[in-house]
Parts: sequence; structure tokens; C-alpha cells
Amino acid sequence: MSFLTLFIIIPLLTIVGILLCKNHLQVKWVAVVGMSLQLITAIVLILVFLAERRAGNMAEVLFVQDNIWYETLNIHFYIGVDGVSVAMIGLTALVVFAGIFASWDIVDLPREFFTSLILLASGVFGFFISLDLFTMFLFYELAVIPMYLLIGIWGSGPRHYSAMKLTLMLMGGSALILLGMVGLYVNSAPGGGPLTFNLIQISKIHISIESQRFLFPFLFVGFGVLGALFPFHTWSPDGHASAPTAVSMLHAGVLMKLGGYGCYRVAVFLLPEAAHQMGWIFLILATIGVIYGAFGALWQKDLKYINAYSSVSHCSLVLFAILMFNQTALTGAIIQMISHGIMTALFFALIGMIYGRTHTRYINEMGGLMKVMPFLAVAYVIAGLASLGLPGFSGFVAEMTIFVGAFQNADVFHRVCTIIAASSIVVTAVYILRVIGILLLGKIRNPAYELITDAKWHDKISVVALIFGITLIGLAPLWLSDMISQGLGPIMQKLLAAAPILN
Amino acid sequence: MIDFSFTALILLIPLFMFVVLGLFGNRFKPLVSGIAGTTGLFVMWVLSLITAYMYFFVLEKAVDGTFQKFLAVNMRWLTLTDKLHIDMGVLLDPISVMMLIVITTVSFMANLYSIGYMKGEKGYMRFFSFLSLFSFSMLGLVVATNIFQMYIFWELVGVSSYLLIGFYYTKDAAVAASKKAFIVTRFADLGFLIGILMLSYLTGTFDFITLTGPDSPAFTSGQGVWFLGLSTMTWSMIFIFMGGAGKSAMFPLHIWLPDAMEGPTPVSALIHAATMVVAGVYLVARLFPIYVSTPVALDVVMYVGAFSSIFAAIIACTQYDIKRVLAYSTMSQIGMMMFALGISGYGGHEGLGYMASMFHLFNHAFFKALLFLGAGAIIHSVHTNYMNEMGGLWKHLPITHITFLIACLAIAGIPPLSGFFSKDEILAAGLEKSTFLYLVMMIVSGLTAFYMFRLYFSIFWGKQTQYEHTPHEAPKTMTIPLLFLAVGALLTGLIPFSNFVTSDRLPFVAHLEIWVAIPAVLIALVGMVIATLFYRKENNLPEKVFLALGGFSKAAYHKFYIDELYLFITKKIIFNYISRPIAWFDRHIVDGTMNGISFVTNEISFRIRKFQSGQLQQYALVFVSGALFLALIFIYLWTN
Amino acid sequence: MTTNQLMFVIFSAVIIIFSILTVTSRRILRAATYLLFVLVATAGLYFLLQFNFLAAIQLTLYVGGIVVLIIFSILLTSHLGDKLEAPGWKKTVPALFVAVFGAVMCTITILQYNFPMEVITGSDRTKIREISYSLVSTEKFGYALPFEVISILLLASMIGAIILAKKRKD
Amino acid sequence: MFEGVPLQWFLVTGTIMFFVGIYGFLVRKNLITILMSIELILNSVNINFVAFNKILYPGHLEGMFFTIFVIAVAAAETSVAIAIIINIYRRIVNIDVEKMNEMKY
Repeated sequence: MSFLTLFIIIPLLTIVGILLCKNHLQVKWVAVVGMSLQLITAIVLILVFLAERRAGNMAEVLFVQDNIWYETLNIHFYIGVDGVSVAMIGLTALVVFAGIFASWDIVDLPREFFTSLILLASGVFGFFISLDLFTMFLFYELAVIPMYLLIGIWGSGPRHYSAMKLTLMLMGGSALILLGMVGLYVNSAPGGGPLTFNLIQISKIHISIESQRFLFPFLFVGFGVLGALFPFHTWSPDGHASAPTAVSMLHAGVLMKLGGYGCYRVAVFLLPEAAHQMGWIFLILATIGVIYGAFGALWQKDLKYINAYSSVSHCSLVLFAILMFNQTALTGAIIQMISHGIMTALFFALIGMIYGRTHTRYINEMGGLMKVMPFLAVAYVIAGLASLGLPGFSGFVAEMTIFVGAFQNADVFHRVCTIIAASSIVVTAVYILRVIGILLLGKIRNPAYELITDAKWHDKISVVALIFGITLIGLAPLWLSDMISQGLGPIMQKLLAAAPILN
Repeated sequence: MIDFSFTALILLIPLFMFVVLGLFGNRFKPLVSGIAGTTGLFVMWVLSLITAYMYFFVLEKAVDGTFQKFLAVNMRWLTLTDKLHIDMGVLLDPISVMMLIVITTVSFMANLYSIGYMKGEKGYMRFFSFLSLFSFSMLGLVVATNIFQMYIFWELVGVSSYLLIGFYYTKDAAVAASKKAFIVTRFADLGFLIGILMLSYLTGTFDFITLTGPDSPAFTSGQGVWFLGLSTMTWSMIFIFMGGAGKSAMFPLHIWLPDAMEGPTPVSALIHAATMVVAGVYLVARLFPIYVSTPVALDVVMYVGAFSSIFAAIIACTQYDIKRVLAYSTMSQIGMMMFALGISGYGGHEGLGYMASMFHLFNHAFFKALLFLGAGAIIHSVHTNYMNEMGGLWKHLPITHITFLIACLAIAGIPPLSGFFSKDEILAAGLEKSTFLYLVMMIVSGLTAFYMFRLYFSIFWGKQTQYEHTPHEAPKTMTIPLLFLAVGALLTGLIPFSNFVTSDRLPFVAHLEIWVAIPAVLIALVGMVIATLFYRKENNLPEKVFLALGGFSKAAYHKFYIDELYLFITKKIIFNYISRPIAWFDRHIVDGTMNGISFVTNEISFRIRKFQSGQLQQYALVFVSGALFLALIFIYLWTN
Repeated sequence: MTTNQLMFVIFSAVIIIFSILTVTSRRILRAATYLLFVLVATAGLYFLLQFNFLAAIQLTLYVGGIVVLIIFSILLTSHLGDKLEAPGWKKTVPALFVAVFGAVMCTITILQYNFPMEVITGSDRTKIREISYSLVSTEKFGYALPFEVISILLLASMIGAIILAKKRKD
Repeated sequence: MFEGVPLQWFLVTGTIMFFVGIYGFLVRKNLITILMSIELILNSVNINFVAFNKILYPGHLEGMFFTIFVIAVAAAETSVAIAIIINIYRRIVNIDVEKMNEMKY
């Protein structure tokens, strides 16, 4: 039994623990212990993984475990990790850990809240470790569905509307994914023999170009909905605005990454020729998304909306980079996912904390908060600077890798897209600084805010953990980028092999 | 070969100071943090002097007699593609060593000065930690081994500038100015980034040594015609220059610089006069061999430099805020440096402009920092920025007065002060290239002398103003830097610069061109005389001239309405006509479509559920009709 | 026209006319009375067909039992003077259409079908004894099981009716 | 002893009675009148049974027994139905079938 299974067992045990608890405080501590354990396991995983690679273990996936689950359809519980999934697991563990602390103040039904939250987390972990399409889909659904409850019950504002919208759109996406996956399954044995959901096996065979062309849009759009592909992104602003803090963090930080990861791991990896042929359509959409999200954020007044649009912009950049089909850009895409995951989680955590103190999210109603809550304000500035791609933070590494990679494509179309996408960094700077200027600097406009207190210990843990993450990647990106870049070997082979077939 | 790896310390010390002061500054007493920061910078200063000494005098030259250009420290930071990787390291060559001296000296002086100037300010340690951050990033920029490292530190410099301009964060003007500075330079950096992308794509490297070496891939690839009649390489160099123009406040990206004066004065002296704003010049100088291979890009540099220079000089004559006058003066001087680079060729006497530009940069750093610090001392004692509220200060502030006068003479180009020598070289180089531009530069010299002495007389002579508190001389920590820099402004001109810094790193002997020097000095004297007539005693001459020039002077007073134009573009066009429609489009069209789909679905299901009405008789009706219908089908219609 | 035919025509005319009156009358008690006539006429038909026992059951159970029950419940739930409101055309038109259409279709089908027209001869008035034997016999054509089932059903419905109609304590 | 009346006559009578009952079931509002319509329907079926029995299968008794059972079931049904009606009447003081749609959707 591979120790990857721990990533599912620990959350489930934590949930059991939570259900056995007697009071709210115990619930929180059980959640903290469980998720800290998870974080430690993730760190151990990263270290062990790096050690294995250094020791020369160049297998495509490591720590494999394969159990037959449902024999008739050849469904396996097949798990394993490569450099990319290890990185994503690290991200998830960090964000969930911070999320638990960020939702410390939750009052209504904490037991149910933490149960759903951790259930969601286990879905995400399961998604990242599974290599069987069916298992993957199962975990995907497990991650999406608790979101409805979390927003619908603990949300704010028009929460029922938002929860419904979010769930319906994501379910629409997963319907497409299911279709695509079944299509892959049906096409998985062109030379006869048993059909399979096994991702690695499917990647080894050549699916006929017609089937690829048919399946690619389903899978890419299906995952793209979750990855905020324009024009299927509108669940994101409403959903984030209504969700409680930890849910926004997890959702923008991790769940949206499932979309990008799925596009990369399933759509592009398994259907490389169709990706080459049809990529340009989605590339245009992604480029529009990058710019459009940034301009959209410029006009918003609600902090969460600003951040949601900013997420649209950043997540579109992930899709944009995936569609560039070269190793550098793909590495950039993965780093961008991680970087944006941590960064946006930090943003949402801070917005939640600010909202908890000022009881408004409208930037015009606040001002001069730097004076009364220096810790949170400085953290917000750091998050902002990271978001606008300041060197020393992860965003810069990700964006530059993407742009340099994207610019390696020789044709004018890709380069023009790159330049357009790159110009988003200016717009990003504008809206980030606008918010910082109005929200944190200047004089305190509302005298009631003079009495606001700064971050509490649990807030600080959450914020510091996330800031540590972005600066770690920002200052020393080499290990991460090497780890990811090695993991991209198989997909690059497939993409390179696919290119000449078309020409 | 000497081991220069200790130069990494020059970078690491301010970084360390920044982290320590930033994280734990609150635990110290304010003064302690100031002294700690200054000590760090002092060590750094000494180290760079040692570096410079060892580099120029101890290190043996290369076989062909040039100064060596080598990597003192280098480590891989991020791998991008097989060929492209970002390294972090220290590149030593004459210009980077020269910049090390400039930056550490001015940084150290500004820090020392700030101990006195910032006394009692809230956020004292914050100030020093930001200053350290700035020193770190600026040094990282100049010693960058590759263009991407330069870009990284370029951005860091931008953000430290942002933080320092917005230091008084409760002041709305400061917040707005910092935002403006960051966004404008960010916009320029986009050009820089695109330029880097193009350059790295064409040449397959970021590395400066490869890029500017004798057989650089940049000379061959991308030189064909590609777009609008210019080669790809030309475009990439123009884009890179856009980045430099943004940082160096060249027209039309200069609008942030005057506003940046909202920051504390030592910051203006350090960042917005001596160091950061010359980064653009440094960038062009760094990539100079490639610029020479793309003459069109170099011409762009020249024209932008020349135009900015005269443009700023004219505006400087009409402003009343002393820091703004100095800001425009900075812009004008940097324009001159850019111009000098633009007219220069590569190698030997051809490269006179390059040498002159670097020389002027070096001298300018000293006298402009001195001017700003002097202005700071004045503001510190009279609590106003406006020269029309000052006058007769010479007897109150003797040290400031003397040092300020020296700086004014230096910038005006009066021999034997430093400005004279470098300006003379620039004019000489300009004369060789084009008479017209030479004349423009002469006018700029005259205007420079005029507005500097306008400033000088208005502050120290002019009308006798009554002050609320009698102004008194600044404390020692402030006057010592003034004196030191004054000595610098007096003496740096005497350095035989062409022995050290040249375009091809091969020393040559530059002569003083007497036929260039005499008219230049004369026109400077004319400017001074006019200023004396106008402002030595209080009179109404300036007003008359101002009115006589009519619309032109009014436009100059309003900075030729460039700010308004930008505001129009950003506020009106981008916000109202791009961002707002997009937000609207998103809410109503994209989201509307989604909501529309759900609405239709909902509506249909609503209709469908009407069938389930709970009305027994309806069910029965449907049931009976269904049964009859089936009977009809099976008995009559389906009879085969 | 034989006597049988005459009798049949009379009975069926009564049945049809009073059925229609039953479903159209707007006074509920009258409707119940018309129903009574219909049921009695049906019993007449049974007599005509020489099912005397069945006719007797029809009269006692239906006419004497069910209709009385219905009348009681009418008395319990309605005011006698009230007229029922007339159903709207939205209901009558489709219902009428369905009913007429069904009736016409079935009638046509019936008339088109050729039934074997046996002429019944001999005396076969059904003996009560015979009926009661088959009702409890378990042989072929014996109805012991349905008989028991129906007994239990009746019992169950009796209990059910009592429980349902009992006044709740809440 | 029985002759002269064709089977079709009985069947047509039953059919008409049946559809009149259907019509009543569809249009009447009062629950009791609906109940009466049901009785009409049952009766029409009974007539058919009896007629078939007598004319097509003279020696048998199935039709008659069915009718007896139908009558018994009708009695049971009526008693329960009336109990329900009375109960409903107690609750909402109305026995209009259109008002009884609490369980819709």
C-alpha cells in the first residue's frame, strides 16, 4: 500500500474525529491536528519525491498503488504521483491548513462546516493523486459537491443564488467531463482487449484523430469551466463573493486548479493532436480571459469581486500557458497554478479578516486601515505585490516563465497573444494599487474603524503560512521548476510527436 | 586574478538590513534602527570603494588593454528553456563599478542625512528598512549579469520607489503620487519585458557578456526587416528603451517624476535624482553595443533625450515648488545623458558621447543629490516647499547656502566644477553629430543656469521674508552629508574619466575642447546674469516676462498639459470606455446568457410542473384520453 | 317487437336518461335520487336476463345500502337548498369531447363486431343453491378464495372507515 | 326463456352509461357526486359482465360472480370513500375536489 493513500485516509479520519467531538473547540483542534498532519505528510512527500528523483528513479509516476475496484468495467483505484501532482498536493495541503485557521471564528454549526471543508479537501487530494480517470472523476465530484453546502449554508449575500449558480455551472462542466472520459474509455483499446480508464495506459496508445477532435472540446471546456475559461467564468465572481472565507480560499486557491490540472493532465495529455488543431480557439478565449478579467477587476468595488475577477485573469493565464504547448510555458502554467493558489488564498483570507472587522467589503466605505490593522494591511500589500508579479514572490516566477515560454513559439499568432496577455501586468498593477490606495492608505474615513483590532494569533498563523509559501517559491524557484519540468517529460513527448503528424 | 566574490556582500548587507529592520524594527528604538541601517550602508560603501580600487588599479587589464568584464559571482536561479536561464550574480565592468560607487555613496549620505531629517517621524524604522531595500535592489540592478536579473531588480527598484514615495501614507497626494509612479513605470516595464522577450528569442540568451560581446548573436539575428520597415532587433531595442525611458522619466513617460516629490526629501535625493532615475541611462549603456548595431533605435534614444531635456528645462523655469524645479532639472539632465548616448558611436573617440554620458551621470549624482539634500534642509527649517514663500535665507542657513551654491554652479557648468567637464564633453560630442542638436543643448545649458539661479536667488536672497520660527541650521547628521557631497561636486570633474569608463572599455585620452567650452560657459553665464537681474532683488521683471510670453509660459507652467492628457486617457477612456463596459458586459451579457439559460430551464420546468397540478380530474382526463388514444391506435390505426 | 325487447328499451332508456341527469343535476340530493333510478333500472335488466339473485343483491346492497350511505353523507356535508356551481366550459368541453368520442368509438367497435348469436333455450334460471355451492367450493369454477378475500376486504374497509371517520382528539 | 335482445344492445347501453360516468367524474366538483359517477361506471361494467355471461356463455356463472364481487368491492370502496370525505369535510369544511391540491408538485 502506497503512502499516498494517507492523503485520503487522514482527512477521513479527521472527519470521524470531528464527528466524535463534544464541543466546538475540540472540533477546531481536531481539524487543526488533522490538517497539520496532512501538511506534514505533504512536505514529507515532496522531500521523499525529490530524494527519489535525485536517486535516479525516473519512473513516470512514483508511489504507485493499484487495486481493482469494479472489475466488470475495469475500474481501478490507481494512484501515483509525478512532479506536477506533488507540487499541487503541496499547494492543497498549505491552503487547507491556512483555511482551517482562517475559519476559526465560525460560529454556526462548526462541526458540519469543518466536516464539509475537509471532505472537499479530501476530494481535491484524491483528484491529484489518482491516475484512473474514473477515480479522478469521482474525487472531482466529491470536491465540487460540498461546495454547494458550504456556500449555501455558511455564505453571505445572495448565497442561495450563488451556490446554485456555481454548482449548476460546475455540474454542467462535469457532465461534459464525464462524456469525455467515457469517450476516452471507449476508445482506450483500439486494438481490441479490455477497455480501461487507466490514464497512463491511455496515454500510451494512439487515439484516432477523429475521436480526439470529438472528445477534446468536451474535456477542455468541461475542465475549463472550473478553470475559469472565458466565457464560462461567471460563477466565479458570484460564488466567491458569497462564500465564507475558508471556502473562497479553498475554492479559488485549490478547486479552480483542478480545472487547469484537468485540462493539462487529461485534455492535452491524452488528446495531443486535437489539442494542436483546436488549441487556437481556446487560446483566443484564454487571452481574452486574461485581459478581460483584469479590466473587469478594475471597475469593481467589492473586494471579493475584485479578487474574483483577478482570479479569472490569473487562471486564464494558466490555460493560456497550457495551450502554448511547450515545456517552459507548461512549467509556468503549473507554477502559476501554485502561485495563484497560495496568493489568492491569502487574499481571500485577508478579505475575510478585514470583513470580519469592518463588516463591509466595499472599498469606498473603508480607508486608512493601515493605521489600525498594520499586520493585516502589510499582509494585504504583500499579497497585492505578489499578485501584480513583483520579483521575490511566486507570481513573478510563474508569469515570467509563462511569457518566456510562450514567446518561444515561432509564429506571429502565439506571440501577439503573448504580448496581449503580458500587457495584463499593467492593468493588474492598476487595480491592485487602486485597492491598496483606497483601502489601506490615506486617512481613516469611518471613525468607527478607529477601534478595530489587528490580527489574532490564528489569523497570523494562516497569513504567515501563506506568505511563507509565496516567498519561498519567489526566492528559490529552481527546485520547484525543475521538479515540475521533469514531470512534464511524457506530455512533451506526446505533444512533439503530435506536431509532425499534423504538418 | 583577484577573487571578487566578496562583492556579493555588497548586495547581501542591505538585504539583511531590510529583513531585520522590516521584521524586527518595531522592537528597536527608532534611533537604533537608523544607526543600524546607516552602519550597514557604511560597510557597503567601504566595500564598494575597495571593489572600485581593486578593479581599476589592482586588477590587471585584459590582453588588449581593456578593462576586464567578468562575473564575480554567478548562480542559477531559474531554468526556463534549454538555452534560457535566469542567473543571479555580480557582473563587474567599468560602468557597474562606477555605479556601485555612485549608489553606495549617495545611499550612505542619504541614510546619514535621514537620521536627522526623519527624526520624530512615525515609521522611522520602516523608512530605513525601505531605504535598505532600495539600496539592495538598485545594486542588484547595476551588477546584474543578465538582462533578466536586471529586470527583476528593475521591478524591485520600482516597488521600493513606490513604498518610499508613499511613505506618508496618510497623505492622499503621496498615495496618489506613489500609485502614479508605479503604474507609469510598470507600463514602461511592459515594453521592457516585451523587448526582453524579443531579444531573448532572437539571441537565445539573457547573458550580458554574450549579448554585448564582440560576436554577439544580437548583431546577426533579427536584423532583417520585419515590421513597419524596422528590423526585429530594432524593435526589441526600442521596446527595451521604453522601459529605460519610463524609469528615467523621459518624455512622454515623465509624468510620475514631479509628483514623486511627495516622498521624503532624502528619498527624492537618493532615488529620484541620483540613482534610480539614471537606471534607464545605465540600461542603454549596458546594451550599448547592440544599440550601435541598430542605428534607428539609437536615434530614438537621441531624439527622446534631446526633446525631454529641453522640454523639462522650459518647465523648470516656471515652477515654484523647489522640489519640482529640481525634479524637472533632473529630467532635463537625464535627457542630456540619453542624448549623449544617442549620438555616441562605439569605440575610441567615436565613443566620446558614451563616456560623456557616464561622466555626467557620475557628476550629476553628486550635485543633484546635494541640491535635493540642501532643499531638504531648507524645507526642514522653513516648512514650506514654495520658493515664493522663502527669501533671504543665506544668513540663517550658512552651510546649506554654501553647499547649495556650489551645486548650482556645478549644474550650471561653471569651471572648474564637475558639471562643466561632463557637459563640455556632451556638447563636444553633440557638435560632431549635428549642429542643430548642439544648439538645442546649448539652449538647455543656458536654461539650466537660469532656473538654477532663479531657485538659488529666490531662496537665499530676494525678498526678506518673515518666518514664524526663525530658521536655523540643520543638525550635524544633515550638514555632514551636504559638505561631503559639496566636496564631491567640486572635485569629481577632475577625474580623468575617459581613463576608466569608455564604450569599449579601452581607455583613451579626452581633451578639453576649448572652442566648445567657451560658448558653453558664456551661455551659462548669460543665464546666471538674467537670473540675477530677475531674482537678486525683489522686482516685477519675471512677471512681465511671464506675461509677455503669453500662452507659451502658461502652458509651461501647466507642464504642457501632459498630466491632463494622461488623466483624460486613463480616467475617461480606460476606466469609462473600456473597463466599465467590460464589467457591464460581464454582468449582463456573459452572465446574462448563463442566467438566461438557467431562466429558460427554470421556466420550462415550471411549465412542466403545472401538469402535476394535484387536480384529480385533470389527471383523470389525461388518463382517459390517453387510454382512448391508445385504443384508437391499436384497434384502428395499427392494423396490419 | 317482443316483450323482452320492449322491456329492454324501457330499462335502458331509464338508465341512460337518469345517468345523464345524475351527472348534470345541480342539486345533489336529486342527483342521488336519479342514481337510485339508474340502479333500480339496472336491477331490472338483471331480472330481464334472469339473474334474479343478482338483481336482488343489486337492490339490497346498492339501492338499499350504498345509495343510502351516499344520501347520509350528502346530508352530513351539504346544505340541501344549495345548488352546485356549474362547471366551467374549460372542464366540460374536454370532458364532453372525451366522453362522446369514447362512446362513439366503443359503440362503433361493438356494432362492427360479429358476436355469435346463440339463441338461448331451456330453462336455466339459476339456482340459489348452485350459486352458494360454487361460492364456497374449491373446485373448478369455485370461488372460495375470492370470497374470503372479499370478506377480509370488507372487514378491513369497515375498520378503516371507522378509524378514518372517527373524531380526532387533537 | 330469453330471446330477442341482441348482445350489442346491452353493450351499447353499458358503453353510454360508462362514458356518462366518465363525464361526471371529469366535470363534477363535489366529491360525493364524483363518487356517484364511479358507481355509474361500475354499474355499466356490471351490465356488460352479466350480458356476456348470459348470452355468450349461458351455462356458466363467472360473469355473475364477478358482478357480485364488484358490488362488494363497490360497497367497501364507498364506505371508505365516504369516511374520507367526511374527514376532509371536517378539516376544510369543503369537499370541492379542486381545493384538494395540497400534495401537488
